[in-house]
Formats: sequence, C-alpha cells, structure tokens
Amino acid sequence: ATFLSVLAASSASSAAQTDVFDDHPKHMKIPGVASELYGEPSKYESHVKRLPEHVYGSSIITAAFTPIDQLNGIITPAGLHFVVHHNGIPDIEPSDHEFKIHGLVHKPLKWSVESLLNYPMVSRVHFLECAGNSGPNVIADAPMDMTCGQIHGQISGSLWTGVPLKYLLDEVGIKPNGKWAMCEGADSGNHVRNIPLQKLYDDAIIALYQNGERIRPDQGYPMRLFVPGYEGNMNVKWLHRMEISDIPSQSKDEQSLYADITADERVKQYSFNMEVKSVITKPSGKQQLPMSGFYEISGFAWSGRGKVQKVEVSADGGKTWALAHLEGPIMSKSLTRFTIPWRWNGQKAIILSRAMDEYGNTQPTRQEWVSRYARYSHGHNNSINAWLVSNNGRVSNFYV
Amino acid sequence: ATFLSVLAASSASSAAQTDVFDDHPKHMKIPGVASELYGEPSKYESHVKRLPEHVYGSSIITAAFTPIDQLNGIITPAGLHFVVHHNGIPDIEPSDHEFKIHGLVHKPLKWSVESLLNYPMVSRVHFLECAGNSGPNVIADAPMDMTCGQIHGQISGSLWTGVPLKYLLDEVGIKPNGKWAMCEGADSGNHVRNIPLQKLYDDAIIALYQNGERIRPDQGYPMRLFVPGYEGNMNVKWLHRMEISDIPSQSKDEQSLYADITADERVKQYSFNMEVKSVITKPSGKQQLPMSGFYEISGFAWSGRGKVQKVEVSADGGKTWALAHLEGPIMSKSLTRFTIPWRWNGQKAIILSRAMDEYGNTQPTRQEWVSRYARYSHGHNNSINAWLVSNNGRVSNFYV
Amino acid sequence: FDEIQTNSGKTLEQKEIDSWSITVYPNGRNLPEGSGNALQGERIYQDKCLMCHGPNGEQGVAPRLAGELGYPEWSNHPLLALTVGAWPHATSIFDYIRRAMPHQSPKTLSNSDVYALTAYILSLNDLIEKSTEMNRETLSNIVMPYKTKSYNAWEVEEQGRLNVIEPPQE
Amino acid sequence: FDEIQTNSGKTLEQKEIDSWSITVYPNGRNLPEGSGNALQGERIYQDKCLMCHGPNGEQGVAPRLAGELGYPEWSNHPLLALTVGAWPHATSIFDYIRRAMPHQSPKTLSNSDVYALTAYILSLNDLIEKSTEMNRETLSNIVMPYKTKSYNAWEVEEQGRLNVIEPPQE
Ligand code: HEC
Ligand code: HEC
Ligand SMILES: [Ca+2]
Ligand SMILES: [Ca+2]
Ligand SMILES: [Ca+2]
Ligand SMILES: [Ca+2]
Ligand SMILES: [Ca+2]
Ligand SMILES: [Ca+2]
Ligand SMILES: [Co+2]
Ligand SMILES: [Co+2]
Repeated sequence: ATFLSVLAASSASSAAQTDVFDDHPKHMKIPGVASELYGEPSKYESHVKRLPEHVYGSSIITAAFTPIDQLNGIITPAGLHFVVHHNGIPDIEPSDHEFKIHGLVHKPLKWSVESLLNYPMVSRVHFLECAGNSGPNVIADAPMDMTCGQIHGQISGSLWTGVPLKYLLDEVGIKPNGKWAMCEGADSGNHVRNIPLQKLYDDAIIALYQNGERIRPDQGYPMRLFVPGYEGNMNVKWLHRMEISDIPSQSKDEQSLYADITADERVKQYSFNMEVKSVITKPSGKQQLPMSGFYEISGFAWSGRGKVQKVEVSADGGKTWALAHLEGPIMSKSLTRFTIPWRWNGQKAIILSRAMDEYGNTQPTRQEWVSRYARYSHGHNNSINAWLVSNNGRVSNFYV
Repeated sequence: ATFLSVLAASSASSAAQTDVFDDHPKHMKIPGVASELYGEPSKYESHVKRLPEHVYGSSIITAAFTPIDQLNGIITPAGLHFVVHHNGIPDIEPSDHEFKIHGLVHKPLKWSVESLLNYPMVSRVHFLECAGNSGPNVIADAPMDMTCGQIHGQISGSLWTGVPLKYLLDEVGIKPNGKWAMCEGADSGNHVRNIPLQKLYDDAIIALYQNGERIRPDQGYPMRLFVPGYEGNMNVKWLHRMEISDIPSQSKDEQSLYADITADERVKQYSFNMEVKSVITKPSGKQQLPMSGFYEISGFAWSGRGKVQKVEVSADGGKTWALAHLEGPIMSKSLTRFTIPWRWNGQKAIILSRAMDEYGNTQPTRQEWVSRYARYSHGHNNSINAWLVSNNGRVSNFYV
Repeated sequence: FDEIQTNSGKTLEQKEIDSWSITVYPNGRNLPEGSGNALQGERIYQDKCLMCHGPNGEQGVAPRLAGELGYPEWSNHPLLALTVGAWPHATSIFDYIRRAMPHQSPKTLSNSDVYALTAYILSLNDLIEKSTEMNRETLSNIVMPYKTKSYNAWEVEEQGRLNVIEPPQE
Repeated sequence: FDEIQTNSGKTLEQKEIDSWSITVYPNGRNLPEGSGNALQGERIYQDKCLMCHGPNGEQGVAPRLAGELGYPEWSNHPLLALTVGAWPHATSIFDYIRRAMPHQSPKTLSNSDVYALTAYILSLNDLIEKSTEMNRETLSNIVMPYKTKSYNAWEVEEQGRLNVIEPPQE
C-alpha cells in the first residue's frame, strides 16, 4: 500500500481542531506537493523574466536582457542569461555536430561532441557582456527612465566548464605563420569572429557546461567558444569550425556592428576587451524605497582584463566617495559583488559607483566617454553610471 | 513593416543554390527560433533530470537526487538541486509569510519578506548535503550497481545570497541564558531543527537568493535558513520562526532520523557537520569508456568544516596515490572540483579518491566507517568511494 | 555611509507569540492543557493512524512506533530499523504528532487527542499502563529507556564549540 | 597518471575542408568562381532584398547598404547610422551575403548571384559602374573609401599583445 491509496479516506479526518492552529495559514495545514524532476521558480516570481528587445523589427534577430535589478550575487541562472542572436537559435542534434580545425595547421582534425566530453576540462566563473550593453546611456541625450536591466542587462555571470582550446590547437599543430583563428558558428548565418591565437592559447575554452549543466541551445548547445573578458559577440555559439590564418577574415560584424566609430569618424576594429565597469543594481531605476532609513547599496563590478581591485560609491552625486565592501571570491574577468550600508535621510540623493581593476584601469565619466566616439556609436560604454533617488524614494536613471 | 509579414513571401525564394552548401545541415540553412523569456535546457538533454526516490511509500515525503554524473563544475542548476521534503512543498505567498524571533530575547520582532529583501546581504558558494547521502554504500553488503547520482546525489552546490542572522539576532537582543535557536519551517509538518546560537552568529544566513535568482519553492521560497557545512536537514526551508532557548527542543528528526546509532546502539544526537568527503563523478557508475586511451578523472570534494586542502586519486585500487589538481576557487564549505589526467590501458582498474580538509581531517575507509555504527545506521557516511572499470570499459560501484 | 546595524524589525506582540508557540521542550515547557490515556488513544489510532503505522505501531509502511532499535523481522529497510521506542524524549512524541500527524491532514487533532495518542504509543512500548493519564505533568515525568543511551555530539565531541581543532596557521 | 596531451581528434579530409570553407579573406583568398554586375544584381535585389533594405539600400528596416556614416534623414536609430558604405573591406560584403542573406532563407543564392548583389551594393555607393563585372579578381581589387579610415585596435592600441600594461607585482 502506498499513501496515495489512503489519501482520500483520510482527508475526511476529524474536525476537532485545537484553537492554537486557528491563525496558522493554509499552507501549514495541507501537505505540499512533490518535487518536479526539473524545478522551476516560484509562480510569485513570474515577473522575473528576460527583457526582450527588438532589433530592426526582425523576428529572427532576437535579443533579451537579464533583469539584473531582480537578481543578486554574481551568478545568473542560465534561464535568465542575456541573449543576442543574429540568426535565431538553431536546433542542433549533438550527433549532427562536429568541431573542426583546419587552415595553417599540420594536421586538420575534427572532434565529435562525445569525444570532447571526455576531454580534460577547466571550470571558471566569468562574466559575459555584450559590446552594446549600456548603450542607451550614451545614445540618449537625456537619461531614459528605464530599469537597470533594461539599460545594463546585457551582462551575466556563469560558471563555464569546458575544454581549453590550447589542447586542441596543440593537437592540430599550428604552423609558424598562423596568427588568427576564424571562428564560425553553425547557425543559419554562420556567425564569424576572428580571434588572435594568443588569446585562444591563453584562457579560451570550448564551453560544454554552464552553471553545472550542459549549455543550453540559447547559449550554443552543443558547444560554444568562450573567450574570457572579450566582448560577447566573440564567444561564438554553436561553434563548429576554426580556420587558422595569417590575417583576420574581416567578417560582417567586424565591419560595423561591433566596431566603434570614433569622434573623427574612423572605424575602430578589433577592440576586444570589455573594460572595467560597475553598476549599482539595488536600489536602481524604477525601484521605490519604502521609507527613509537603513539600506544596503549593492551592485557588481567587472573587468575584461582581470580582477576588480576596488569599487567606490558616492551618495552625493560624486562629491565624496567611500570604499565599498567586495564580496568574494574576487575572480579574474568575473562579476564581483560590492555592497555598502547606507542611511537614506529621505532627501534627494544621487548614487554612483566607480570601479578600478587590478591594472589600475578606471571608468571614464559619461562626458569623457561620449567625447571619444561618434554621436551614434554606442559599443563598449563603460562610463560611470548614476541613479537619482527623489525625496519620495523613487529611483531613476540619471546623468551626472 | 516587420519581417514577420514578409516571411511567407520570401521563403518561396530562389532554388539556384550553389553546390558548396550541399553538405551543410538543415540548421545552417533555416533561421533558428527566438529566445524564451525564461530559458530551458536542450531537448537532447532531457534525460538529465532529478532522480526521484520513494520514502515509506509516501506521496507527501518526496526526495529527488542530483544526477551529479551528468554535471560538471561546482554549481548545481537550481532545477537539479537535490531535494528531500518530509511534508511536500508548500505554496507560500510572500505576503502571507513573516519571519519571527522570540523566546529569550529583549525585543521579540518580525520581518516581512519585503523588508528582509532591503537588508544587507552576503553571497557565498556552499555545498548542501543530506545526512543520508551515500547511504546505500554502507547499508548494502555488496556494492549496488547504481549511478553516481543514485548513490551520492544528495549533494549540490550553489551561490546562496541572503541576510546574515547575526544582524537579526542583534536586533532582537539575545538574553544571557539564550544558547539555542529552535528553527521552524512553515510547511505542513512545521519542520524543526535546533541550532546553537554560536553557529547562527558565525556564518548562518536567511537565504533569499540561490544562484542569483530568488530561491524556488522547492528550496524554501520565500526564505530558508542556511547553515554552511551542517547537514541538509538543518537548513530549514520556508523558515518562519526562531525561538531562542536555553536548551534544544528535541524535535522529531533529532530523535531518530538524523541521529546516528553507534555500534553499541547509543543514539548520537546533534552531530551537525558534514565531514570531509570526495566522489569521482567521471568516470562513474554505469558509464562506459568507449576505448582505451587518454581520459580525465574528475570529481568534487568538500568539507563542512572549511576548505578542501588536497585530494588524492588512485587508479590501482588504493596501492598508489597521486595528487589531483584542484580547480579553484577553493572556498570554505564549498564543492571543490578536482581533476587528474589518466591513461586507461584497457585493463581492469579500480579508481578511488580521498580528500583532506584544511584542518587535516581525512576520509575513513568504508570498513572503518562501518565498524563505528550500527549495521542499519547510515547517516553521515563520508567514507572513501571507489569505482571499478572493467576491461570492456564498463564502470560500476565497488567496495575496496 | 554607516556601520551595519539593522532596525526594520516590527514588534512581535505576546498574543502573536502565543498563537505560533507550538514547540514543546523536553522539560515539559510549553505543554498545553488537556489529557488522555492509551485506551482513548487506541481508538483514535485505529481510526486515523493504523492504516500507515500498522497494528500496535508495527508492520506499517510508515515508521515503527514501538519496539527496540534494529531490523524488525518483517522488514530490512534501514528506516524501519529505527523506532519511536528508542526516542530519548517522550515530549517529542507529543510535539511531533500535534504539528505533523496524521501525515495527510496535520493539525487536526485536539490537544487531548494528542495526549491520548502519546499515551497509546508509550503503552505500546510498555512504558505506562493503558489507563495512565498523560497530561502536562505526567508526560514530562516519563523517562524514555534510551535517554541514558543517547548523547549530544555537539557537547560531548565538539565541546560545544564551532571548532574543536584550531584553524591551521597560514 | 600522465601529462595532459590529448589525441582523440580524427583526421579532417581535404574534401571535407573544401565543403565547409566558405570564408573569404580581404585579400580575395577563397573567393569562388562566378561573376555578376550591378545590373543583374539590381534585379535580384528588387526581388529578394528590397523588402527589408529599402529602395537603393536605404529606408528599409534592415541595415543601410549605401551612404556615409551618420544618422540618415529618415531615421535616428543608432544602428541605421551605420552603413555598408563604410565597411573597410569589399570582400566582407560577398562573404556575408553568401552565408547569411536573404535573412529568412540564407545560402540559397548562387555564387554569381552573390557577385551581382555585391556589385549592385558597390554601385549604390558609387564605387563601380553598373556594368562592371565583379568576380574573384575584380572584387579583391576594390578599395573601400573607409579602408584608410579604419584601424585595428588590437594591433594599434594593444600592440598585438594580451596585456599592454604589465600585471601589477603581488
Ligand atoms: C497517511 C499515512 C500516515 C498516517 C495516517 C499517520 N502517519 Fe504518522 N507518519 C507517517 C509517515 C510517512 C511518517 C514519517 C514522517 C517523516 O519522516 O517526516 C510518520 C511519522 C510519525 C511519527 C514519528 C515517527 C518517526 O520515527 O519519525 C509518529 C510519532 C507518528 N507518525 C504518529 C502518528 C499518529 C499518532 C497518527 C494518527 C493520528 C499518524 N502518525 C498517522 C505516516 C502516517
Ligand atoms: C527579411 C529581411 C531581409 C531580407 C529579405 C534581406 N535582408 Fe539583408 N539584412 C537583414 C537584416 C535584419 C540584417 C542585419 C543582420 C544582423 O545584424 O546580423 C541584414 C544585413 C545585411 C547586410 C549587412 C549589413 C550590416 O551592416 O550588417 C547585407 C550586406 C545584406 N543584408 C544584404 C542583403 C541582400 C543582398 C539581400 C537579398 C539577397 C538581403 N540582404 C535580404 C534583413 C534582410
Ligand atoms: Ca514543470
Ligand atoms: Ca540529424
Ligand atoms: Ca559602436
Ligand atoms: Ca518554456
Ligand atoms: Ca494569502
Ligand atoms: Ca543513522
Ligand atoms: Co515589439
Ligand atoms: Co515508486
């Protein structure tokens, strides 16, 4: 007998209940439900979703941002990791996918998904940021009233596990004149980015797992390239081919979309690193402080070049700054959470954060950043961000 | 116009296709689909699910293990975190839940979920392990042929973010004779565990986020207690009440289920720490090595007392041992991934791992462990685990 | 910027504390009014408990309520090697039944029902007579046979400290 | 236990390499046979491209294929401030159309179609005459106006090194 069979009989049980349980809510009186085989968030959190964006009105190009203002810590659940797809998410059967290296190599080789799963792997916590993240704050002349996720949500953090590229490059044997790898995805647009072999030898991996489980279709299943600290677009999803070359192939995205246009209208190509940056997620745009009193200011900082060294926070529009607490572990090219206690006195306040990385790199002001680029150029914005807290506790996007 | 409207017209496009694309699979020719607002794993990974267990044939008590052999890294996706629920998963509206502290305190207080969300928080990567994990390997006289997840899958790792208990304990003010906290959940059985205040002041948190997002119903939504390194059952889910006391209340689970019975049949209560342990997840039970050659042995180690100091691996049944590589970051009371390259010569091999923590604690052999406890007692098994690789590459559970 | 000292907790009134305080302590603290004996308990048991816990607290699919530690003849399930008969504290039986049983409809028993069921389980374990009344007073005086065979590892092995072994020097 | 030296890659045959090698390089390497001019391209464009990219490569919802950098009169969308007219390399136009366009049915054009469409886009940008044939040879000789205004930050600013700034001393 299992309890399933006695359930009906027993629910017609005694009603001689003692008074002490009168105030106890229903969920303390009725047994709960069983676990799902693959769990899901609470239905009371169903507002926490990716924030979709439309690009060129295309139904194929899809972008969706991470609601970073609704989250905490330095890991983004895979289901909420931001995505930008120029050709949609392909449906790839693992048996229908091979990874190939050819070009300036001694032995062109290919690997099945299965064989790479048996390869030696590393696991690293890294951020991934789209070059276009925080674009609205340099494009718009006046600050737009949006949430932190809507403005800055093209950043996420994950534990990425996979095979270091260096093993595979050694297996094929690079010829002396090989300097670049043309990295191609198996999506319908065969997305291409060219990456210096130096970087691939340094810390790039073929990522097979994200946050412990196999990467999902929207992250490149069955495999993606991961180049820590480099702009999101270079982390080629559905990676299926690398052609080793002496020169970059100059792909579509390297001509315009992921190039920056300088103030004097030169086309700056191949700026790979996402530079040191920080953003306060709490409190942030469109949030509401219920009353004056004690709060925590919390956010994260990161640098595509290495570790975050320090984060400073100002609550008076940048006049004075205080050192925030860095919540460890502080890892290279990873989100680093910072916190600082704050007593809000119920008056208008302007809160800002600025980060420095281990190389001493700092964030420019918005004004400095904007002066460097053409008015419409908006990639790689790592300038200092600010939020205005009004005297009624409403938080909104602000330019200092 | 959006592209949606031109899709139909255009798919009737030219068929004058060039030869070069003949061998390209369908997914490189047809645009992919858009992103989901809350993403999901690949349909080709649908076998990667929690492994449900039946306890007393109850439909209310539900347990489901993490398929750790299918995963990698040190983070478990929340949807695959192991669960054990004695009274099912309650459906709790956040507005229907308060956290209360009373008993031996100066000012009994309560907090709404909303107000705790505005409190200062910390984020820590920690393991969570059920006291009953790996039970089959001490209960069964001969090794059972099961997967690593089926035997050892009551362990998971997450980034937990929440409010340190110490702030709340200071807010209520503990009276001098307060030594224990009776911690109660808001499930239908009002689960209770008693915890020394020392621990709560040290590193316990009210966890509000897991792996970045709000904790899910099956992890205690809207809040759970997290006591790093202590047995899973003490991390009271749906936490709603703490009563500060001079003595523990001696709850049901403290009488039997989570007590260990010693070899001389004494009832050992209140052994909180999950001791140092390790398990090889790859290769592991029921897996198959396709052919002799180069492999990576990979697994994780942990200790409820602090950091993992070292892990040694043997491939000859324990005759010789080699130091495994520890994949950082090495964090206190956290899963720590270890890896070691291995050349399988196609002959029978017995692989084992043993860990040491920063205090010098080590894992007992199975024989040592079993000699300490009553034959049916199976909680807190941290003995050394082994896998047998047969000469045809079949991997199975093994006792050394 | 300030030091961290939180202060948003709201006062919890005595009335509220009373309404939530269902936890009973081994010294009898917080045991409620009411009483019952094993004869009364047996009837309730047959109606509401026997289907899962079996006749005389044995041979059910649910935990054993009587007997000694060790595999019973009729099962080699490790969870059924355990038994309420080996619980160190009798108050825990009352506390648990009141909050959690019957499994599928908890918190539906009156305090006197719970006393009666506790008395019945104690009588199944030969610890009291069937007619002995259990209440606040008498229940707290029961000494369970395994009381002296139980020990608190936190106090005995850990010396009531977070770390018996000193952290290693860096 | 061994050093890490992997060896499970399988030989990739030349035939396979040829079937996957669709990437064209700025020096014209890997440009295929075939040819086409803007007159031919214009007809294909009107049939398969105009609906998204607009007449003369402007005023569509999709990227601008002609003109100079900067907001056009008809849009202040930052993505439409960009234009294929400002691409540093003409071969990239061929490469991208062949692999990815038309957006909803990529890889359906013949190589000659792609040459013709590339020719049409170049003519829209006043870089060639409508009758000029584009093929392997002629396409690789096109010098885009922004070629001299483009630079490689990896080489110029990073000096082709992973870290221009030395890591700080511990
Ligand atoms: C529908 C099945 C079912 C019914 C009816 C039921 N129980 Fe239980 N009982 C269980 C299960 C299952 C457990 C184990 C709960 C757990 O492990 O959390 C349990 C546990 C107990 C325990 C603790 C035993 C231990 O070792 O953990 C006691 C005491 C108990 N029940 C008494 C009763 C009484 C008294 C009644 C009737 C008023 C009753 N039960 C009715 C299923 C049932
Ligand atoms: C259904 C709409 C649609 C059709 C039809 C279409 N395109 Fe496109 N085209 C796009 C979109 C959207 C992009 C941007 C793709 C991206 O950003 O990844 C694009 C990009 C391009 C680009 C690169 C522009 C840039 O700056 O990124 C070229 C060149 C191009 N298309 C040429 C063509 C040609 C030639 C045809 C016809 C054979 C065509 N397109 C048909 C929608 C379309
Ligand atoms: Ca579901
Ligand atoms: Ca197929
Ligand atoms: Ca730009
Ligand atoms: Ca879905
Ligand atoms: Ca309600
Ligand atoms: Ca036990
Ligand atoms: Co829309
Ligand atoms: Co079953």
